[in-house]
Amino acid sequence: MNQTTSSPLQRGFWEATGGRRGIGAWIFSTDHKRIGLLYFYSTLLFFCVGALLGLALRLELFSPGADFFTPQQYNALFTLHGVVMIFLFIIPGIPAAFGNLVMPIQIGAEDVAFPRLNLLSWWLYAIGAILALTSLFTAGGAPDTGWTFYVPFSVRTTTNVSLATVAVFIIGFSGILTGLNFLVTIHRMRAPGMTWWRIPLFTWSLYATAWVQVLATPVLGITVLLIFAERIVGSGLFDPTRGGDPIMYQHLFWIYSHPAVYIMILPGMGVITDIIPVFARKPVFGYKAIAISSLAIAGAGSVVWAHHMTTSGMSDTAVLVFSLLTFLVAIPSAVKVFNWVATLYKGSISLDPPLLFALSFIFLFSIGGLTGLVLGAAATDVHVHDTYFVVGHFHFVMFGGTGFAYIAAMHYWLPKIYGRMYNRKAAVWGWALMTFGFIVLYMSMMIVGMEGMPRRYYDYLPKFTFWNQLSTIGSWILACGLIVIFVNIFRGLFRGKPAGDNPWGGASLEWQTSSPPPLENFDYEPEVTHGPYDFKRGCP
Amino acid sequence: MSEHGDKGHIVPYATLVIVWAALLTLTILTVAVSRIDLGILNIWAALGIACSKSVLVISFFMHMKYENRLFKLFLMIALITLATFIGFTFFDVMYR
Amino acid sequence: MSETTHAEHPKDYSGAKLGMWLFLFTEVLLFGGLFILYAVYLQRYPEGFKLGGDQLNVWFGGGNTLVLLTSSLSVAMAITALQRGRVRQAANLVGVTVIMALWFLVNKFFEWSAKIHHGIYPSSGHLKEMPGGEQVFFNIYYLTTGLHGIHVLVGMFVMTWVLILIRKGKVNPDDYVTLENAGLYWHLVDLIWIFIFPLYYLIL
Amino acid sequence: MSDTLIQGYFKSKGTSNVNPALITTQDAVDPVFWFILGISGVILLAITATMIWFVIRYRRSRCPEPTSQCDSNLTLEVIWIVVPTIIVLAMFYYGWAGYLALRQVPPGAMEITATARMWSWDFEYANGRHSDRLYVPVGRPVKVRLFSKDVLHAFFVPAFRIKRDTVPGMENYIWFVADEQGSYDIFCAEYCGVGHADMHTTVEAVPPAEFEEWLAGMSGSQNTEKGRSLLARYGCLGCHSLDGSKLVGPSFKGLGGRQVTIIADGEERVITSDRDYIRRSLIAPGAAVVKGYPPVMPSYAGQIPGPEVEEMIDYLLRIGQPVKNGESAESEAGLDGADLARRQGCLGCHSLDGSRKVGPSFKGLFGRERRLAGGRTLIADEAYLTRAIREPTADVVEGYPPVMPPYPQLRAEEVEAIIEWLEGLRE
Ligand code: HEA
Ligand code: HEA
Ligand code: HEC
Ligand code: CUA
Ligand SMILES: [Cu+2]
Repeated sequence: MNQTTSSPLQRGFWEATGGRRGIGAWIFSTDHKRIGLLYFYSTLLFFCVGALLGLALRLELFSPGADFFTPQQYNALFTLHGVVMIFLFIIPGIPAAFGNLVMPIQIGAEDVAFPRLNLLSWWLYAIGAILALTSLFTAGGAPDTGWTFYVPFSVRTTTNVSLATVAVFIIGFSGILTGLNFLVTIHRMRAPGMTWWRIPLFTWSLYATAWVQVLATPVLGITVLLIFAERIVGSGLFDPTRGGDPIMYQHLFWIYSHPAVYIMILPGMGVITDIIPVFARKPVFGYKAIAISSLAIAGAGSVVWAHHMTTSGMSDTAVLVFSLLTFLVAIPSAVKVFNWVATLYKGSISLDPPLLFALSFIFLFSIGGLTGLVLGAAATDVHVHDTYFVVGHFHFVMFGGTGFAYIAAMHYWLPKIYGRMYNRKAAVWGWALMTFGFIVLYMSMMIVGMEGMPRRYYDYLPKFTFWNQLSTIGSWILACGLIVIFVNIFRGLFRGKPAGDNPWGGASLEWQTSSPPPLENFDYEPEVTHGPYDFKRGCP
Repeated sequence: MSEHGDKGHIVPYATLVIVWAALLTLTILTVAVSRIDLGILNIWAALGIACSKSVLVISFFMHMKYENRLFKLFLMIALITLATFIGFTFFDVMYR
Repeated sequence: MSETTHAEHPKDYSGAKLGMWLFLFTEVLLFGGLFILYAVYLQRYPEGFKLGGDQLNVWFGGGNTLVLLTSSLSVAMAITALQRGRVRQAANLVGVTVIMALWFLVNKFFEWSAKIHHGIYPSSGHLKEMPGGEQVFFNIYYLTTGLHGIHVLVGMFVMTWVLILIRKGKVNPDDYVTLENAGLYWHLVDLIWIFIFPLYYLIL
Repeated sequence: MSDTLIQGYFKSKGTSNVNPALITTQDAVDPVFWFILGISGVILLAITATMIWFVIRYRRSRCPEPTSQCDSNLTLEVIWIVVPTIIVLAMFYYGWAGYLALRQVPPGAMEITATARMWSWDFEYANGRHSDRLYVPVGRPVKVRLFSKDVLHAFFVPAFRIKRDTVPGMENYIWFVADEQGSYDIFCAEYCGVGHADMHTTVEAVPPAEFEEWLAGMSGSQNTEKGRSLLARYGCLGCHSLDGSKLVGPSFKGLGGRQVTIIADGEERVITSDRDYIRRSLIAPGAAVVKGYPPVMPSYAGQIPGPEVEEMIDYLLRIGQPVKNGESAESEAGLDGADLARRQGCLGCHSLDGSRKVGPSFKGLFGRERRLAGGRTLIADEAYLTRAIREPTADVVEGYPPVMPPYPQLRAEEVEAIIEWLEGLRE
């Protein structure tokens, strides 16, 4: 990360190493921007790891039968793919990386409320990640339970599930601390004049997310601890032969893991909400509606968990209640989508890379969300549950949604942090390849899922071959797109032209300070006199 | 809020000791009540007493009574969340 | 770590306490998972839970309740003492709390040993022969009190650390938010016990 | 009607061709699919079109400055809260109504018990008969009671749009009615370990009369079949093959008299497998674990009645040994091989005209030289074909995926009849 020392542009917080040298200036720094970058590079690393595993899954599924991996290896692969993507990439991805990078600047603070706690969060994350990787190579072999760790299988299997649960516990704890830190920061550290209704919507989305992190993640903690206890001390709380109930495990798991999907998407939505008005040069449509819908999603999203359990054997009353609630969460999401589109109306739209990714986000997330409605309806969920339709759904929302938002955020904010700009044309090419490959890859999955192909299958009936092959081909196109994107952006950040303080003409506070920002973000105490999307007064 | 302005209310020893005595009394009460067979009411009585004890601890020992509205709001959010987690699980187990 | 950059900024007391409270909520929800299981299994096995509760010793449970309530009182008083500038007294009161915590753990140790001696512990052959309801009761009893015990242990260390800080003058009548936050944590441990006691020991 | 969802849509809608008044589970679910997907499609199209139109219409080169600074409009916002609310409530309602239909078993349904275990299914019928495929009469609703012996599995029949987990310690159920004769895939849809993807079997919907015949027939006779069906019934075949291939456990082929390296009490020993050894392996599998295999076999102590254990061992000691004479006395039963092949679904994968489908064509098959995966060649004689039908994975023809399901339920004379018919298809 120190390649930049040769750069003539070297300025701002990059120079303030706090008296430490080399790697120590990073892994012991309490500066929110440095911690943000630590998170950024770690989540990016795990994204690449996870993506390569995903590529391997698709390779195996190119034709029926066990071609490249044994069934056991395949099971370990998708477990690892899921765990890495969920716990190491997508949950910390936007909030911990970009949240740390820009949220304090957006509200005019010099850092987060508890800088040392912030550093501890990253350390816990790193320790958890290392433990998770250790679990692959020790004792019984790589865990093979799927990222859901369903009992009784996860208690019976001889693979190294215990260590993996400890890793998940620690990573969860790291997320809790980040959320807690952000809540206090947003409540206590706003600059003078930064009233609640002047907070940029990205920060609003982080605020809602942080609540979910703080209140839902502990339930994950106890859930994985229970698996651990079940395996180590034999506390048969989920073991039917000892009076336990395996379905209760699923309740506990989803009490966290459903809200977790909103931990994943809300910050992504926030990124999109901040990008669209800037490139349309027009105030965001329905500011308050969007802010409130973030809170509504966080709140309502916490009570829909059992829609993952429609066929599990839980009571029909629960199916009724949770299906109804599931549909209610769709409404605030719909409000956001409509507001985004309305913001474009009568604007002055400049199709720069961040906006392109934002538009893809709207399209892909809408597909993902609308297929979520198919899953939410009880009758149809019975057919598609645990098939590739679900796999298609969640890749659309997680990758098409959050993943694209992450990449949009890279194109939007990294020039600010590095002070340099990437090549626009290459970014557009990468975007086109990615979006096209994405649709081929995951649309095929949805279709083959509707035809009845179950998930977590290393092998399938020949009648499913066509769509699987198409899907695999899509994964290669997507891979090309991603490589173009990454090569381009990093070449730009390290060797590109200076970006200037406000390359996009944004009106929120992060664009008012220099690029890269100085150590405590502003050379002066910022006074906020207008809203974050007030381009008339806000930009030069 | 100025530096020292919100450093907090000083709760006198007397108040604390009275609260402690009340807590002890409630503990004895809850044991006593549990010896009477009230059927399903037993568990609710136990929970009711435990809740009143919590209110005492939170308000006085933990100074919640003297904190500003934000703290109380936060507390409500957390408790409501816990209650819904427990309550909504019963849509399944009660009707299975 | 960041003395140079942040030392000159005044400490944000409300912020620190807000952070502590948020942390306490996560603890509540951590135990919440166990209470969810408790509620569900109580509804399913009322008889088994009664039989199980009968076998727990009310004296141990009740005694520990008194210990914890008293220790809560002593921390609360320590804060008052420090606010009033009585540093010595505050330190002594924190010391009392540490001793109480230790006492609680010793009690717990004897209580568990007795049970384990009777062959009642998770995965023991004797337990596995009991009806489902009782097995669930004891398993969840061990998990909940075990997790609570870990919290007591952590609280004890935190209190000892605060005691040292008071002695060193790092926590003093002008800057005592660390004591307040440690106190909040300790009260939480007490709060959870307030629920554990009737739910496990008094189910008759 | 029992097509895949997508085919079903393009076919003209007609209710059961057996009993027009019958509601099938597909009828309950499919309309909900098309309702939700239809509305979603329209919404998606509208949003995308509007978005693209705005981007083109208000591009910066055409509109250098925004032409409006409007940032809210209460009417619009209320509309787009209320309208979606109505839409999703409608979706919810249809979804729930369809689900209710899936949960209400029609009166007069036939009950069958399904037990899942790692990694096979066992179906038990009212008269005590067991099978590893689910036989049902066409046109009669069937209620399947679902149980699991070990971990979670799920009973999933895409053709009938039904799925339900099997949970250890708990009873679940599901119902469906096959309105057309045929064979429908049953998948295990809940992840359950290495064999998850292989827990595939079928619903065999046959005419009621044939079903009755099947149900009544065959339960007593045939020792060999009994032994084999016991292995299937107790789930042994989920982990052990009969054809020499290595699954989770060692193959049963040639088990009797084989030299086995076992690890007992941490020591390696070589022993000869015999009746006692097999019995011990069943009762205390952990005591002596075959080298190279994980110690995952569950103990069957007390779970299988004594006589059945002995019958299984008889069978195990026999298979893989040279076939004894005298067992094929009852052929020439006047069965129609062509009809059998069609009914069994052979023609779904094999053509009669020499063209390649999923499997090789039947045309001119008999007597030809076959090249197997792995390079071996042999002549397609009666013994080979019998094996190919009974244990298709034993010898996989080169260039084809090893996907042909085994046909253990075919009676010996049926197999013979099919082979006779194949012989007639020579050039
Ligand atoms: C980022 C993550 C994310 C997000 C945001 C969502 C969002 C939603 N999800 Fe998804 N979901 C997952 C991640 C996510 N999901 C994962 C990981 C799984 C699988 C876990 C596993 O088993 O491994 C899953 C599984 C899953 C299931 C269980 C399926 C099964 O296993 O049987 C269900 C069922 O109800 C569901 C529903 C929904 C719904 C209704 C939404 C809604 O929030 C969507 C709302 C959005 C829209 C509705 C679209 C936008 C709006 C418009 C275009 C306007 C028009 C709309 C209307 C008129 C309503 N999801
Ligand atoms: C954010 C979350 C996320 C993301 C981005 C992805 C991305 C991908 N996933 Fe994902 N997936 C999950 C989360 C995610 N997945 C989860 C949670 C599950 C469920 C697991 C379970 O069942 O337990 C799952 C399951 C899952 C399955 C189902 C497995 C099964 O049920 O049997 C499949 C199958 O095809 C799949 C494929 C892919 C593919 C092809 C990608 C692709 O999009 C990947 C694209 C990337 C590339 C094509 C590589 C690009 C190249 C680079 C980045 C350069 C590399 C760099 C260097 C090291 C130099 N995934
Ligand atoms: C969950 C998977 C599983 C099931 C079900 C299962 N087995 Fe096994 N079996 C194994 C494994 C693995 C081994 C090798 C390790 C061992 O010896 O325990 C094995 C070993 C054996 C052996 C010794 C084989 C040899 O080659 O020496 C016999 C005999 C046997 N099983 C019989 C049975 C019978 C009969 C059944 C059913 C009634 C059955 N098994 C069910 C997994 C299984
Ligand atoms: Cu059985 Cu999956
Ligand atoms: Cu969900």
